[in-house]
Amino acid sequence: MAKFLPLSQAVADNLKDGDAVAFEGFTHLIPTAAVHEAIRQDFKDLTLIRMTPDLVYDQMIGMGMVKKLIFSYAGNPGVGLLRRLRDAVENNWPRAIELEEHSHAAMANAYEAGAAGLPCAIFRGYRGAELAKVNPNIKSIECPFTGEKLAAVPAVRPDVTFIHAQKANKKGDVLIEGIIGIQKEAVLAAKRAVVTVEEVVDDFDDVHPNLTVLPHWTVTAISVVPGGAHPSYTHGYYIRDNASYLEWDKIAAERDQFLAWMQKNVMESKPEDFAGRVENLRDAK
Amino acid sequence: MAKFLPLSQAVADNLKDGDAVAFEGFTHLIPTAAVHEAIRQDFKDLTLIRMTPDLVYDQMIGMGMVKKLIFSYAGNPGVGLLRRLRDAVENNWPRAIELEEHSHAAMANAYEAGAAGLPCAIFRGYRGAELAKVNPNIKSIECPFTGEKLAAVPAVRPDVTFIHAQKANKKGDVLIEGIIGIQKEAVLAAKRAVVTVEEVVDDFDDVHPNLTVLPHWTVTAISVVPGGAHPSYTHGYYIRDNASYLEWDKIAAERDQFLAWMQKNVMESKPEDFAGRVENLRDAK
Amino acid sequence: MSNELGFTPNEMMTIAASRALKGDDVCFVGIGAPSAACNVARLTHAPDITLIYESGTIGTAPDVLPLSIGDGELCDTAVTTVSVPEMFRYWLQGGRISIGFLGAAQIDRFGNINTTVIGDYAHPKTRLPGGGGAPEIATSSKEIYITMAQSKRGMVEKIDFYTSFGHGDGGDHRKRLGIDTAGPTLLITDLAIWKPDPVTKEFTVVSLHPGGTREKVQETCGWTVKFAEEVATTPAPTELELKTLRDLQARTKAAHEGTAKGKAA
Amino acid sequence: MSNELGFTPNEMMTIAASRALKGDDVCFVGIGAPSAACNVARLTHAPDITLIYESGTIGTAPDVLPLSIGDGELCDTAVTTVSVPEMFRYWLQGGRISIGFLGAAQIDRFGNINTTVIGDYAHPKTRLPGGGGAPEIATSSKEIYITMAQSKRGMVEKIDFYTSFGHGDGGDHRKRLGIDTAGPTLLITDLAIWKPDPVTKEFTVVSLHPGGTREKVQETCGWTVKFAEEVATTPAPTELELKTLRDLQARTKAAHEGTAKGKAA
Repeated sequence: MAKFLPLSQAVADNLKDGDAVAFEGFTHLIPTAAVHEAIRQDFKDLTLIRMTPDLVYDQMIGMGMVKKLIFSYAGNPGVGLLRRLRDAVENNWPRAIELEEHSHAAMANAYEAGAAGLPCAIFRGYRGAELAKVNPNIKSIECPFTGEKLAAVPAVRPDVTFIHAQKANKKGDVLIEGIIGIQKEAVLAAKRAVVTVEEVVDDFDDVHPNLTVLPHWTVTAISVVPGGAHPSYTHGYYIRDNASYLEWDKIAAERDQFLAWMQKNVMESKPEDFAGRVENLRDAK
Repeated sequence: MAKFLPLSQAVADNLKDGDAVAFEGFTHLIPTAAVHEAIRQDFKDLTLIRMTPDLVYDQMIGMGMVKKLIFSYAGNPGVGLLRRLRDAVENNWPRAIELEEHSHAAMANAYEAGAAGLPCAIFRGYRGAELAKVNPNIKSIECPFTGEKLAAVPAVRPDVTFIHAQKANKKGDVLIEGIIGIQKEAVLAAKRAVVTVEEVVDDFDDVHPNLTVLPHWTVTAISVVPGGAHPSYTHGYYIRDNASYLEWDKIAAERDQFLAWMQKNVMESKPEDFAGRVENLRDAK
Repeated sequence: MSNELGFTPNEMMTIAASRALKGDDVCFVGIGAPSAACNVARLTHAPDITLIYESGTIGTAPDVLPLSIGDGELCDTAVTTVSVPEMFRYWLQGGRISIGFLGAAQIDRFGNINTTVIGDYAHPKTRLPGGGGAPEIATSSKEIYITMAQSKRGMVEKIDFYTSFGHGDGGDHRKRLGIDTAGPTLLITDLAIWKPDPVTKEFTVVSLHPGGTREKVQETCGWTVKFAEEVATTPAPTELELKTLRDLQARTKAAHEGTAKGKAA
Repeated sequence: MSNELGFTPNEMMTIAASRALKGDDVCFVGIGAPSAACNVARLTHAPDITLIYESGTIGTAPDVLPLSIGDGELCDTAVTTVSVPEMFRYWLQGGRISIGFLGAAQIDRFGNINTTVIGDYAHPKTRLPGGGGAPEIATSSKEIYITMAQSKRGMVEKIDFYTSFGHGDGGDHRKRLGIDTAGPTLLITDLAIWKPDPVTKEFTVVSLHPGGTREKVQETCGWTVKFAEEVATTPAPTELELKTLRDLQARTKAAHEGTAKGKAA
C-alpha cells in the first residue's frame, strides 16, 4: 500500500547498505532525485541494477557506493563513455567494482521474469557472442519440443526499485506514459518500490484504461518531486536537457572536478531544487 | 502490408482447408462476421485455436468444419456448456473432433511465445493438475539456476489469425482498446492476419502513443464490417448482446434446430447484415 | 424465492462468502457465485477490495455483475486493463493475488476441483468447459476460497478429473509437490462453512447456516462429513447485506435480459 | 567542413548508407551515423520506411536526430510505443526487423563487432559501453548493415571481444551455430562500400566513394583489403541528399545545444 512520504524518508525507509537496487528509466523518466538522495544518505556496498546505467550511476560509482553493477549498456547516451565507471573498472578508483554484464534482450527478459515470478528467463540470444563466456549467469536450456538451444538468465529481483513517473492519484495509483521502458517490470520484480512523481491528482478518471498504471498496492512509497527526472525528461512536463548530458562528459573527466561538482550540486542540494532545474525546459508540449 | 478487401475476399485469400486458424477475442471483440464468412465458404479439416472457444466455435464445430480444437475454456461464457462441442466430443456428431486442452496460463504463454518467435513457453503451471497427463504437449524444463521444474508448452503459431478491432487508419494501422485480451499476440504469432474493423479513419493523430496499435506491416488484410463482433461487443461502439448468448443455449440444444438457425442466420446472410444487428446496442457510451 | 427465514440458502452462501473477504485483499474472481460474493463485499464492508477478472481488468468495480469475465463494465470501472498474457504472468504467477475464488462442478473432501469432464477424459459422459484459469489460480494465489451449492453429484468421494489441485490426498501433499501457497482454506456452501483440518486438510464443517443441519449437510454430500468439535451458527444476513445482494442481482438481471437483442448470434 | 568535392567523407558515408534502405524496410536503428542514414532515407527516397528504436518507439519520424535512443521526439512521432521487453521479444526476436543497423568500436573482416572492451575483459585498457541491444540485433534481424569511419584502430585483424557475431571465422560459421539470418551484408565506411564475399564472407570493397582510393582504404584498415573484380564508384551525393542531411544535422545541433540548461545534472 503506497504511503506518501518526503523523499528523504522514502529513501531511508526502503534502501539499506548492501541492497540490490534498481533505479530504472530508459532515457526517459530517470529517477535522478532519488539517486541524489541515496548519495546524500551515503549507502554502501550496493549492487546496482539497470539496463542503461548513465550519469546517475556514474555518480554513485564515483562516490564509492557500489560493489557490483548488473547492466547491459553503460554509456552516456549519445555522448560516449562513463568516465567514473571507467576509472572504477580500469583503476579501482575509488574502489573495485564487480561487473555482471548482459545484453539488453537478456536484461529485459530478466526483469520480465522477475515481474512474472519466475526464477529465470529464456530467449533466443547470445548466439556467437562472447559475453556468454565471461558471465557465468548466462546458461542455456533445450526446448523440449524442438531441441533448440535457448539462452537462459536468472530473473532480476531487486530488493528495491526506484522509478520516476508522471503522476499519482490520491489513492497512490501511479501513471507512466510515453517511453515506458522497463519501469513496470522493474517495480513488479522488486520486493519494495519507491516512485517519485511530478504531481498528485485527485483521480485517474480521464486516464485511458489501457495505459500503464501501477495500482497503489504494488507501490511502497510515493514522493512528490517536480523535476525529479532532470536532466532526463518527463513526457508531458519538460524536455530532456541534452546539454547537461554533453556537459557531464567534461565534469566526470577528472576526479577532483567530479568530487567538487558532487559536493556543490548533490551533497549541498535537496529534492526541492529539481523544480528549478527544469523551469526553462517546460516550454515543450 | 495491409490490403483493404471485402471480407469474402479477405477470407478466401487467407484461409485454406486444413489450416490452423485462430479467431481470437477474449469475450470482447470476437470476430463473428469473419467466422460466419468462413462457414459460408465451407472450409474443411480446420484446426481451431482459441483460449475461450464460445458460440462461434460451437457453430463451426456443428457445421463439421473442425478436425481439432486447441483451447483452454470451452463454454458459453456466463451461460454454460457448448452443446455442439459436446455433441462432437461425446457422440462424434457431425464428426469426431480431436482436443488439445490447456489452461489459460498455458495458452496465454503459448501465444506470447509465438509472438516472440520462440519455439516454446515456460511458466509455473499445471502443478498437480491432470491435464499434464492427458496432453503430450505439456512438458517441463528445469531452471538451470534454481533447479525448479517449470511447465513448458509449444508456442502457438497459427497459419492465420482473425480478429475484430475498433478501427484502422488509411495506412492500415489497427487500434485495439478496452479488454485487449490476447489479440496482439495472436496476430503477431500468425503467418497471416486478417482484421475486421468498425471503421476507417484518416489517421491516429489523436491516439495515445501507448495504446495497442498493430502497424500496417503486421496485418495482411483489413475488412470494414460494422457490428462484426456481434453478439460480442466493441468497446466504444456497442455493448454486449447478453440475451443472444442466453438464447444460444436453446438454439444449440438440438441438431435440427441448430442447422435451421445456421441456414437462416449465417448461410443466407452476409457481412453487411451485422450493422443492423447492433443498431439497438449502440446507446452505450 | 426466500424461505421462512427471509433469505434463500444461495443468498446465505453468497453473503457468508462475502464476509470472508477483507479490504486489502486482491481477489482473482471467477464468474457466478464468486463474482456476486466479491462485489457484495466491495459494496458493504470492504470498499477498498481489489477485484481482478482474468480478462485483464484490475481493480474493477462493476455496477452490475458481468455475465462473462470480459463484459465492458469491468473495463469501464477498472483501475487499469492489461493483456491476458500479462494478467497470467505478472499478476497471477507473480504472486500478487491474495485470494483466488473458484467454483466447481465436482469437488472432493480435500478441495480438489473438477470442471473438465464427467466420466472418462477420452470418452466423457459430459464434456464440461474445462479449467480456464483455474489450474494456475489454484496454485499461484496465496489462498483459495471455494463456493458451491451442495449436492451428491457435486461433492463426491472421488472426482473424475483433477482440473485444479487442492490438497491432493491431504496432509502435506501440496508441499511435496513444491507448491508453497496455502491452497483451499475455505469452502462455503449453501448450508455451511467448511475449513480444512490443520493436519489432514480434509474440509470440516465449522459453521452451519441458519436452517442448515448436520443431516442436511450429510444428505447433500458424497463423502462422510467431519464436523468440528464446536460448530458455530453462521450469523444470518443483515438487512444491508441482503439488500445489497438483491439490488445487485436485480440490476444485473435487468441489464442482461434487457439488452436489446440483435437478429442473430 | 566539406572538401573540394563539396561534401565530407562522413556525409558521403551517411548518404551511401541511406541509399541502401528501401521503403518497405523495418529498421532497428542505432544512435549516431545509423540514425542519420535512416532518417535521410525517410526524408528522401523512402518516406514509408519503418524506423524502430530500442526504447520501444515503432514507426517513428523525428524532426531532429535524437541524442539518445529514448528522446521524447521519438515517442511523439511514433505509430506506437511499447515496453522494452515487448520490443526485444515481439519485434526483434519475433523476426519482424528487416535491417539491423549497427556501428562499431572495432570490427574485423568478417563483420564481427566489439563495443565492449579494448584489451582483456577482466582488466581492460578501455572499458567501452557494452553491447546493449547489439548481440541480439546481430542475429535476429534479417540482415545487418554496419557503418563506421575507417581507422586502423577500428578495423582490426582480430577484435578484442566478440560483442556481436557477424560471420565469425567466415564461410558457413553462422549456419553452423544454427543462426538462420543473413548477418552483415553491407559495410559502409567514409571511403567505400563493402559487401561480404559470397563464399568466404570476408568484406570486400565493391565501390569507392568519390575521392576514395584503394591506397586510402588500405592505409586506414588493419587487415589486407580485398577488392572486388570490378570496383564501382559511389555516385556523389545529390543536392537533395546533401541538403536533407545538412538540414537535419543543423536542426539537431540547434535542438541539442539550444536546450535551456538546468543548474545540475
